[in-house]
Amino acid sequence: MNRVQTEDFDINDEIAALTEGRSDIGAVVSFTGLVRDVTLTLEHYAGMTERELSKLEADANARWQLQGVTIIHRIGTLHPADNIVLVVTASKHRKDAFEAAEFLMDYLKTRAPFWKREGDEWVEAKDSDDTAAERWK
Amino acid sequence: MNRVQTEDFDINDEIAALTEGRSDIGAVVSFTGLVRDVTLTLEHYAGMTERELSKLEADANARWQLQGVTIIHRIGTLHPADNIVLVVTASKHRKDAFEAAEFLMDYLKTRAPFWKREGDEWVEAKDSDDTAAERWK
Amino acid sequence: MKLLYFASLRQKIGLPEEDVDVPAYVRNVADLIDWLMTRGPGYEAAFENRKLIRAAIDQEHAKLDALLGSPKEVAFFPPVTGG
Amino acid sequence: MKLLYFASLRQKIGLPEEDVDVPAYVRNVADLIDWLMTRGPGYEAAFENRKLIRAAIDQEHAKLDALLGSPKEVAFFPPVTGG
Repeated sequence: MNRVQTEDFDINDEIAALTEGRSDIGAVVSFTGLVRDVTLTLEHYAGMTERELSKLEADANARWQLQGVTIIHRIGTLHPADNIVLVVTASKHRKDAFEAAEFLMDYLKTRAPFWKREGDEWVEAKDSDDTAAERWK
Repeated sequence: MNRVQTEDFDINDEIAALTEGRSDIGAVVSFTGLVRDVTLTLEHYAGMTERELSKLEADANARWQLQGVTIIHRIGTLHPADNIVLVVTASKHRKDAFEAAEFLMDYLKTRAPFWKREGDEWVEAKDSDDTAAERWK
Repeated sequence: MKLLYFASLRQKIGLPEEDVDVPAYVRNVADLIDWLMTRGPGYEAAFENRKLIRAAIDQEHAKLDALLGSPKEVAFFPPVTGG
Repeated sequence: MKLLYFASLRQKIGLPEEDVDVPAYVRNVADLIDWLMTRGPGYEAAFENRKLIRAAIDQEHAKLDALLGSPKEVAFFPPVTGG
Protein backbone atom coordinates (compact mmCIF):
# COMPACT_ATOMS: atom_id res chain seq x y z
CA MET A 1 0.00 0.00 0.00
CA ASN A 2 1.33 3.46 -0.77
CA ARG A 3 0.01 6.98 -0.23
CA VAL A 4 1.04 10.58 -0.82
CA GLN A 5 -0.59 12.95 1.65
CA THR A 6 -0.27 16.28 3.41
CA GLU A 7 -1.43 14.91 6.80
CA ASP A 8 0.83 13.20 9.31
CA PHE A 9 0.82 9.41 9.67
CA ASP A 10 0.59 7.17 12.74
CA ILE A 11 3.19 4.40 12.91
CA ASN A 12 1.17 2.17 15.27
CA ASP A 13 -1.84 2.37 12.96
CA GLU A 14 0.24 1.54 9.90
CA ILE A 15 1.93 -1.43 11.57
CA ALA A 16 -1.47 -2.67 12.84
CA ALA A 17 -2.87 -2.42 9.30
CA LEU A 18 -0.19 -4.88 8.14
CA THR A 19 -0.18 -7.25 11.11
CA GLU A 20 -3.67 -7.35 12.61
CA GLY A 21 -5.45 -10.68 12.50
CA ARG A 22 -2.41 -12.62 11.29
CA SER A 23 0.13 -14.75 13.10
CA ASP A 24 2.53 -15.44 10.22
CA ILE A 25 4.60 -12.26 10.71
CA GLY A 26 7.76 -12.53 12.79
CA ALA A 27 9.44 -9.22 11.97
CA VAL A 28 8.26 -5.68 11.32
CA VAL A 29 10.67 -2.89 10.39
CA SER A 30 9.61 0.73 10.23
CA PHE A 31 11.66 3.60 8.87
CA THR A 32 10.60 7.15 9.60
CA GLY A 33 12.32 10.11 7.94
CA LEU A 34 12.01 13.39 9.84
CA VAL A 35 12.73 17.04 9.08
CA ARG A 36 15.90 18.26 10.77
CA ASP A 37 16.22 21.88 11.95
CA VAL A 38 14.68 23.58 8.88
CA THR A 39 11.29 24.21 7.32
CA LEU A 40 10.81 22.33 4.07
CA THR A 41 8.26 22.43 1.31
CA LEU A 42 7.83 19.21 -0.64
CA GLU A 43 6.39 19.03 -4.11
CA HIS A 44 5.97 15.98 -6.31
CA TYR A 45 4.94 14.84 -9.77
CA ALA A 46 1.40 13.60 -9.12
CA GLY A 47 0.73 10.46 -11.11
CA MET A 48 4.35 9.51 -11.66
CA THR A 49 4.94 9.36 -7.90
CA GLU A 50 2.20 6.78 -7.36
CA ARG A 51 3.53 4.72 -10.29
CA GLU A 52 7.07 4.81 -8.91
CA LEU A 53 5.96 3.89 -5.38
CA SER A 54 3.89 0.96 -6.73
CA LYS A 55 6.90 -0.20 -8.73
CA LEU A 56 9.12 -0.01 -5.63
CA GLU A 57 6.62 -2.13 -3.72
CA ALA A 58 6.47 -4.69 -6.54
CA ASP A 59 10.29 -4.78 -6.76
CA ALA A 60 10.61 -5.34 -3.01
CA ASN A 61 7.99 -8.10 -3.09
CA ALA A 62 9.84 -9.80 -5.95
CA ARG A 63 13.20 -9.69 -4.14
CA TRP A 64 12.22 -10.53 -0.57
CA GLN A 65 9.66 -12.69 1.15
CA LEU A 66 7.32 -10.05 2.53
CA GLN A 67 3.94 -10.26 4.21
CA GLY A 68 3.27 -6.57 3.70
CA VAL A 69 4.75 -3.24 2.60
CA THR A 70 3.57 0.31 3.31
CA ILE A 71 5.05 3.51 1.90
CA ILE A 72 3.66 6.91 2.91
CA HIS A 73 5.23 10.19 1.76
CA ARG A 74 4.08 13.61 2.89
CA ILE A 75 3.97 16.72 0.70
CA GLY A 76 3.44 20.40 1.48
CA THR A 77 5.18 22.46 4.15
CA LEU A 78 6.85 20.59 6.98
CA HIS A 79 8.56 21.94 10.09
CA PRO A 80 11.49 20.75 12.22
CA ALA A 81 10.84 17.30 13.74
CA ASP A 82 7.85 16.66 11.44
CA ASN A 83 7.56 13.26 9.82
CA ILE A 84 8.33 13.18 6.07
CA VAL A 85 8.24 9.56 5.03
CA LEU A 86 7.29 6.18 6.45
CA VAL A 87 8.25 2.74 5.17
CA VAL A 88 6.98 -0.39 6.94
CA THR A 89 7.92 -3.93 5.95
CA ALA A 90 6.52 -7.11 7.48
CA SER A 91 8.05 -10.55 6.98
CA LYS A 92 8.54 -13.94 8.55
CA HIS A 93 12.22 -13.19 9.06
CA ARG A 94 14.11 -10.12 10.17
CA LYS A 95 16.64 -10.18 7.33
CA ASP A 96 13.93 -9.79 4.69
CA ALA A 97 12.18 -7.03 6.62
CA PHE A 98 15.40 -5.06 7.19
CA GLU A 99 16.79 -5.40 3.67
CA ALA A 100 13.50 -4.57 1.98
CA ALA A 101 13.07 -1.44 4.11
CA GLU A 102 16.59 -0.24 3.26
CA PHE A 103 16.08 -0.99 -0.41
CA LEU A 104 12.79 0.91 -0.46
CA MET A 105 14.34 3.97 1.17
CA ASP A 106 17.41 3.94 -1.10
CA TYR A 107 15.28 3.68 -4.22
CA LEU A 108 12.67 6.14 -3.01
CA LYS A 109 15.48 8.67 -2.48
CA THR A 110 16.73 8.30 -6.04
CA ARG A 111 13.64 7.45 -8.14
CA ALA A 112 10.44 8.83 -6.59
CA PRO A 113 9.74 12.31 -8.03
CA PHE A 114 9.71 14.46 -4.88
CA TRP A 115 11.63 17.70 -4.46
CA LYS A 116 12.41 19.58 -1.27
CA ARG A 117 12.62 23.36 -1.06
CA GLU A 118 14.08 25.15 1.93
CA GLY A 119 12.77 28.72 1.72
CA ASP A 120 13.69 29.80 -1.84
CA GLU A 121 16.45 27.22 -2.25
CA TRP A 122 15.87 23.81 -3.77
CA VAL A 123 17.66 21.10 -1.81
CA GLU A 124 20.41 19.45 -3.89
CA ALA A 125 20.49 15.71 -4.43
CA LYS A 126 23.27 13.84 -2.64
CA ASP A 127 25.76 11.57 -4.39
CA SER A 128 25.63 9.32 -1.32
CA ASP A 129 22.02 8.51 -2.17
CA ASP A 130 23.03 7.33 -5.65
CA THR A 131 25.80 5.22 -4.13
CA ALA A 132 23.36 3.70 -1.63
CA ALA A 133 20.93 2.79 -4.42
CA GLU A 134 23.70 1.26 -6.55
CA ARG A 135 24.28 -1.60 -4.12
CA TRP A 136 20.91 -3.20 -4.94
CA LYS A 137 21.69 -3.64 -8.64
CA MET B 1 17.55 2.78 27.37
CA ASN B 2 16.75 -0.89 27.83
CA ARG B 3 14.06 -2.79 29.70
CA VAL B 4 12.95 -6.36 30.34
CA GLN B 5 9.25 -6.59 31.08
CA THR B 6 6.20 -8.85 30.95
CA GLU B 7 3.89 -6.08 29.64
CA ASP B 8 3.51 -5.15 26.01
CA PHE B 9 5.21 -2.02 24.62
CA ASP B 10 3.90 0.83 22.48
CA ILE B 11 6.04 1.71 19.46
CA ASN B 12 4.72 5.27 19.12
CA ASP B 13 5.49 5.97 22.77
CA GLU B 14 8.99 4.56 22.47
CA ILE B 15 9.76 6.56 19.32
CA ALA B 16 8.34 9.70 20.95
CA ALA B 17 10.55 9.13 24.00
CA LEU B 18 13.62 9.31 21.72
CA THR B 19 12.52 12.12 19.42
CA GLU B 20 10.28 14.49 21.36
CA GLY B 21 11.56 18.02 21.76
CA ARG B 22 14.50 17.57 19.38
CA SER B 23 15.01 18.48 15.75
CA ASP B 24 18.40 16.86 15.15
CA ILE B 25 17.00 13.42 14.25
CA GLY B 26 16.49 12.63 10.58
CA ALA B 27 15.93 8.89 10.72
CA VAL B 28 14.20 6.49 13.11
CA VAL B 29 14.24 2.74 12.57
CA SER B 30 12.11 0.37 14.64
CA PHE B 31 12.33 -3.39 14.64
CA THR B 32 9.55 -5.42 16.22
CA GLY B 33 9.84 -9.16 16.68
CA LEU B 34 6.53 -11.01 16.97
CA VAL B 35 5.43 -14.51 17.95
CA ARG B 36 4.44 -16.62 14.95
CA ASP B 37 1.73 -19.27 15.23
CA VAL B 38 2.78 -20.77 18.59
CA THR B 39 2.60 -19.97 22.29
CA LEU B 40 6.01 -19.25 23.78
CA THR B 41 7.33 -18.86 27.29
CA LEU B 42 10.42 -16.71 27.64
CA GLU B 43 12.81 -16.87 30.55
CA HIS B 44 16.02 -14.94 31.07
CA TYR B 45 19.03 -14.56 33.34
CA ALA B 46 18.03 -11.52 35.40
CA GLY B 47 21.04 -9.32 35.98
CA MET B 48 23.13 -10.66 33.11
CA THR B 49 20.42 -9.67 30.63
CA GLU B 50 20.49 -6.04 31.68
CA ARG B 51 24.30 -6.02 31.52
CA GLU B 52 24.29 -7.52 28.01
CA LEU B 53 21.64 -5.12 26.75
CA SER B 54 23.57 -2.15 28.16
CA LYS B 55 26.73 -3.43 26.46
CA LEU B 56 24.88 -3.78 23.16
CA GLU B 57 23.71 -0.19 23.46
CA ALA B 58 27.22 1.03 24.24
CA ASP B 59 28.65 -0.98 21.31
CA ALA B 60 26.07 0.47 18.91
CA ASN B 61 26.76 4.00 20.14
CA ALA B 62 30.49 3.46 19.65
CA ARG B 63 30.08 2.19 16.08
CA TRP B 64 27.39 4.49 14.70
CA GLN B 65 26.37 8.09 15.13
CA LEU B 66 23.16 7.67 17.11
CA GLN B 67 20.88 10.14 18.83
CA GLY B 68 19.11 7.41 20.78
CA VAL B 69 18.69 3.67 21.24
CA THR B 70 15.88 1.71 22.91
CA ILE B 71 15.78 -2.05 23.50
CA ILE B 72 12.76 -3.69 25.14
CA HIS B 73 12.45 -7.45 25.54
CA ARG B 74 9.41 -9.18 26.95
CA ILE B 75 9.46 -12.28 29.18
CA GLY B 76 6.73 -14.66 30.35
CA THR B 77 4.10 -16.37 28.24
CA LEU B 78 3.37 -14.87 24.83
CA HIS B 79 0.75 -15.86 22.28
CA PRO B 80 0.60 -15.80 18.46
CA ALA B 81 1.01 -12.26 17.08
CA ASP B 82 2.21 -10.91 20.44
CA ASN B 83 5.20 -8.57 20.45
CA ILE B 84 8.44 -10.09 21.78
CA VAL B 85 11.15 -7.51 21.25
CA LEU B 86 11.51 -3.89 20.18
CA VAL B 87 14.63 -2.09 19.01
CA VAL B 88 14.46 1.60 18.09
CA THR B 89 17.41 3.59 16.75
CA ALA B 90 17.44 7.33 16.05
CA SER B 91 20.12 9.07 14.03
CA LYS B 92 20.82 11.99 11.75
CA HIS B 93 21.19 9.64 8.80
CA ARG B 94 19.30 6.56 7.70
CA LYS B 95 22.37 4.37 7.17
CA ASP B 96 23.39 4.65 10.82
CA ALA B 97 19.86 4.02 12.07
CA PHE B 98 19.39 0.94 9.85
CA GLU B 99 22.79 -0.63 10.49
CA ALA B 100 22.65 -0.07 14.25
CA ALA B 101 19.18 -1.66 14.47
CA GLU B 102 20.33 -4.72 12.50
CA PHE B 103 23.48 -5.02 14.60
CA LEU B 104 21.46 -4.81 17.82
CA MET B 105 19.06 -7.53 16.71
CA ASP B 106 21.84 -9.83 15.47
CA TYR B 107 23.78 -9.48 18.72
CA LEU B 108 20.71 -9.68 20.91
CA LYS B 109 19.84 -12.98 19.22
CA THR B 110 23.25 -14.46 19.99
CA ARG B 111 24.37 -12.81 23.26
CA ALA B 112 21.40 -11.74 25.41
CA PRO B 113 20.50 -14.57 27.83
CA PHE B 114 16.88 -15.26 26.88
CA TRP B 115 15.44 -18.71 26.18
CA LYS B 116 12.18 -19.60 24.48
CA ARG B 117 10.10 -22.63 25.39
CA GLU B 118 7.24 -23.90 23.24
CA GLY B 119 5.13 -26.08 25.50
CA ASP B 120 7.66 -28.52 27.00
CA GLU B 121 10.21 -28.09 24.23
CA TRP B 122 13.02 -25.56 24.39
CA VAL B 123 13.47 -23.75 21.10
CA GLU B 124 16.83 -24.54 19.50
CA ALA B 125 19.26 -21.81 18.52
CA LYS B 126 19.71 -21.23 14.79
CA ASP B 127 23.06 -21.30 13.03
CA SER B 128 21.78 -18.50 10.79
CA ASP B 129 21.74 -16.20 13.85
CA ASP B 130 25.42 -16.90 14.50
CA THR B 131 26.20 -16.23 10.85
CA ALA B 132 24.26 -12.96 10.98
CA ALA B 133 26.17 -11.82 14.07
CA GLU B 134 29.55 -12.75 12.50
CA ARG B 135 29.30 -10.01 9.88
CA TRP B 136 29.71 -7.24 12.45
CA LYS B 137 33.13 -8.48 13.62
CA MET C 1 3.31 17.52 -27.06
CA LYS C 2 2.61 18.26 -23.40
CA LEU C 3 5.67 19.26 -21.37
CA LEU C 4 5.84 19.46 -17.58
CA TYR C 5 8.52 21.18 -15.50
CA PHE C 6 9.18 20.60 -11.82
CA ALA C 7 11.11 22.21 -8.96
CA SER C 8 14.03 24.43 -10.02
CA LEU C 9 13.30 23.83 -13.71
CA ARG C 10 9.75 25.11 -13.32
CA GLN C 11 11.06 28.21 -11.56
CA LYS C 12 13.67 28.96 -14.22
CA ILE C 13 11.29 28.38 -17.14
CA GLY C 14 8.47 30.17 -15.31
CA LEU C 15 5.81 27.61 -16.29
CA PRO C 16 4.55 24.38 -14.72
CA GLU C 17 3.54 23.00 -18.11
CA GLU C 18 2.91 23.90 -21.72
CA ASP C 19 1.82 22.39 -25.03
CA VAL C 20 4.38 22.61 -27.81
CA ASP C 21 4.70 21.62 -31.46
CA VAL C 22 8.17 20.23 -31.84
CA PRO C 23 10.08 20.21 -35.13
CA ALA C 24 10.44 16.93 -36.97
CA TYR C 25 14.16 16.52 -36.13
CA VAL C 26 13.34 16.10 -32.43
CA ARG C 27 13.54 12.32 -31.97
CA ASN C 28 14.88 11.76 -28.46
CA VAL C 29 15.03 13.53 -25.10
CA ALA C 30 18.35 15.22 -25.85
CA ASP C 31 16.96 16.62 -29.14
CA LEU C 32 14.01 18.02 -27.23
CA ILE C 33 16.30 19.71 -24.72
CA ASP C 34 18.40 21.20 -27.55
CA TRP C 35 15.29 22.61 -29.17
CA LEU C 36 13.84 23.94 -25.90
CA MET C 37 17.10 25.78 -25.19
CA THR C 38 16.56 27.86 -28.35
CA ARG C 39 13.31 29.21 -26.88
CA GLY C 40 14.74 31.80 -24.52
CA PRO C 41 17.03 32.56 -21.56
CA GLY C 42 14.74 30.84 -19.02
CA TYR C 43 15.01 27.59 -20.93
CA GLU C 44 18.73 28.09 -21.42
CA ALA C 45 19.22 28.51 -17.66
CA ALA C 46 16.99 25.54 -16.87
CA PHE C 47 18.78 23.10 -19.17
CA GLU C 48 22.31 24.52 -18.89
CA ASN C 49 23.80 21.71 -16.79
CA ARG C 50 22.64 18.55 -18.49
CA LYS C 51 24.05 16.36 -15.70
CA LEU C 52 21.39 17.78 -13.42
CA ILE C 53 18.46 17.20 -15.79
CA ARG C 54 16.19 14.20 -15.38
CA ALA C 55 13.35 13.36 -17.76
CA ALA C 56 10.29 11.14 -17.78
CA ILE C 57 8.27 10.06 -20.81
CA ASP C 58 4.66 9.30 -19.86
CA GLN C 59 5.67 9.19 -16.18
CA GLU C 60 8.51 6.71 -16.67
CA HIS C 61 12.14 7.69 -16.07
CA ALA C 62 13.86 8.21 -19.45
CA LYS C 63 17.51 8.71 -20.39
CA LEU C 64 18.70 11.50 -22.68
CA ASP C 65 18.95 9.10 -25.63
CA ALA C 66 15.45 7.65 -25.10
CA LEU C 67 13.23 7.98 -28.19
CA LEU C 68 10.19 10.14 -27.58
CA GLY C 69 7.67 8.22 -29.71
CA SER C 70 4.23 9.84 -29.40
CA PRO C 71 4.01 10.56 -25.71
CA LYS C 72 1.08 12.04 -23.82
CA GLU C 73 3.51 13.99 -21.66
CA VAL C 74 7.23 14.57 -21.20
CA ALA C 75 8.48 15.90 -17.86
CA PHE C 76 11.77 17.55 -16.94
CA PHE C 77 13.07 17.93 -13.42
CA PRO C 78 16.25 18.03 -11.32
CA PRO C 79 17.49 14.93 -9.44
CA VAL C 80 14.87 13.95 -6.88
CA THR C 81 15.28 14.85 -3.21
CA GLY C 82 12.38 13.19 -1.40
CA GLY C 83 12.50 10.68 1.43
CA MET D 1 30.72 -21.28 44.61
CA LYS D 2 27.24 -20.34 43.47
CA LEU D 3 26.08 -22.09 40.30
CA LEU D 4 23.04 -21.15 38.19
CA TYR D 5 21.35 -23.27 35.56
CA PHE D 6 18.95 -22.01 32.91
CA ALA D 7 16.46 -23.40 30.41
CA SER D 8 17.05 -27.04 29.36
CA LEU D 9 20.04 -27.33 31.71
CA ARG D 10 17.95 -26.34 34.69
CA GLN D 11 15.33 -28.93 33.72
CA LYS D 12 17.87 -31.72 33.30
CA ILE D 13 19.71 -30.93 36.54
CA GLY D 14 16.45 -30.25 38.35
CA LEU D 15 17.71 -27.16 40.16
CA PRO D 16 17.79 -23.44 39.27
CA GLU D 17 20.87 -22.88 41.45
CA GLU D 18 23.05 -24.41 44.13
CA ASP D 19 26.09 -23.68 46.25
CA VAL D 20 28.98 -26.09 45.80
CA ASP D 21 32.47 -26.62 47.15
CA VAL D 22 34.61 -27.46 44.16
CA PRO D 23 37.82 -29.51 44.39
CA ALA D 24 41.13 -27.70 44.02
CA TYR D 25 41.88 -29.08 40.54
CA VAL D 26 38.90 -27.15 39.08
CA ARG D 27 40.58 -24.12 37.48
CA ASN D 28 38.53 -23.29 34.40
CA VAL D 29 34.98 -23.69 33.05
CA ALA D 30 35.74 -27.04 31.37
CA ASP D 31 37.15 -28.45 34.65
CA LEU D 32 33.99 -27.37 36.41
CA ILE D 33 31.84 -29.14 33.83
CA ASP D 34 33.96 -32.31 34.14
CA TRP D 35 33.50 -32.28 37.88
CA LEU D 36 29.75 -31.53 37.71
CA MET D 37 29.26 -34.49 35.36
CA THR D 38 30.48 -36.83 38.12
CA ARG D 39 27.60 -35.71 40.33
CA GLY D 40 24.81 -37.79 38.78
CA PRO D 41 22.82 -38.66 35.66
CA GLY D 42 20.98 -35.28 35.57
CA TYR D 43 24.31 -33.45 35.35
CA GLU D 44 25.60 -35.96 32.83
CA ALA D 45 22.58 -35.40 30.60
CA ALA D 46 22.80 -31.62 31.00
CA PHE D 47 26.47 -31.35 30.02
CA GLU D 48 26.62 -34.25 27.53
CA ASN D 49 26.91 -32.17 24.36
CA ARG D 50 29.53 -29.61 25.17
CA LYS D 51 28.94 -27.74 21.90
CA LEU D 52 25.57 -26.73 23.24
CA ILE D 53 26.81 -25.47 26.61
CA ARG D 54 27.33 -21.77 27.22
CA ALA D 55 28.77 -20.36 30.44
CA ALA D 56 28.98 -17.00 32.18
CA ILE D 57 31.30 -16.04 35.01
CA ASP D 58 29.82 -13.23 37.10
CA GLN D 59 27.30 -12.49 34.35
CA GLU D 60 29.90 -12.21 31.57
CA HIS D 61 30.05 -14.71 28.70
CA ALA D 62 32.97 -17.09 29.29
CA LYS D 63 34.60 -19.72 27.07
CA LEU D 64 35.31 -23.26 28.25
CA ASP D 65 38.96 -22.43 28.86
CA ALA D 66 38.21 -19.27 30.87
CA LEU D 67 39.77 -19.35 34.35
CA LEU D 68 37.20 -19.23 37.11
CA GLY D 69 39.12 -17.08 39.60
CA SER D 70 36.93 -16.44 42.66
CA PRO D 71 33.57 -15.72 41.11
CA LYS D 72 30.36 -14.75 42.89
CA GLU D 73 28.41 -16.90 40.45
CA VAL D 74 28.92 -19.17 37.47
CA ALA D 75 25.98 -19.82 35.15
CA PHE D 76 25.41 -22.58 32.60
CA PHE D 77 22.83 -22.46 29.84
CA PRO D 78 22.14 -23.56 26.25
CA PRO D 79 22.69 -21.17 23.29
CA VAL D 80 20.35 -18.21 23.70
CA THR D 81 17.10 -17.99 21.73
CA GLY D 82 15.64 -14.58 22.53
CA GLY D 83 14.77 -11.79 20.17
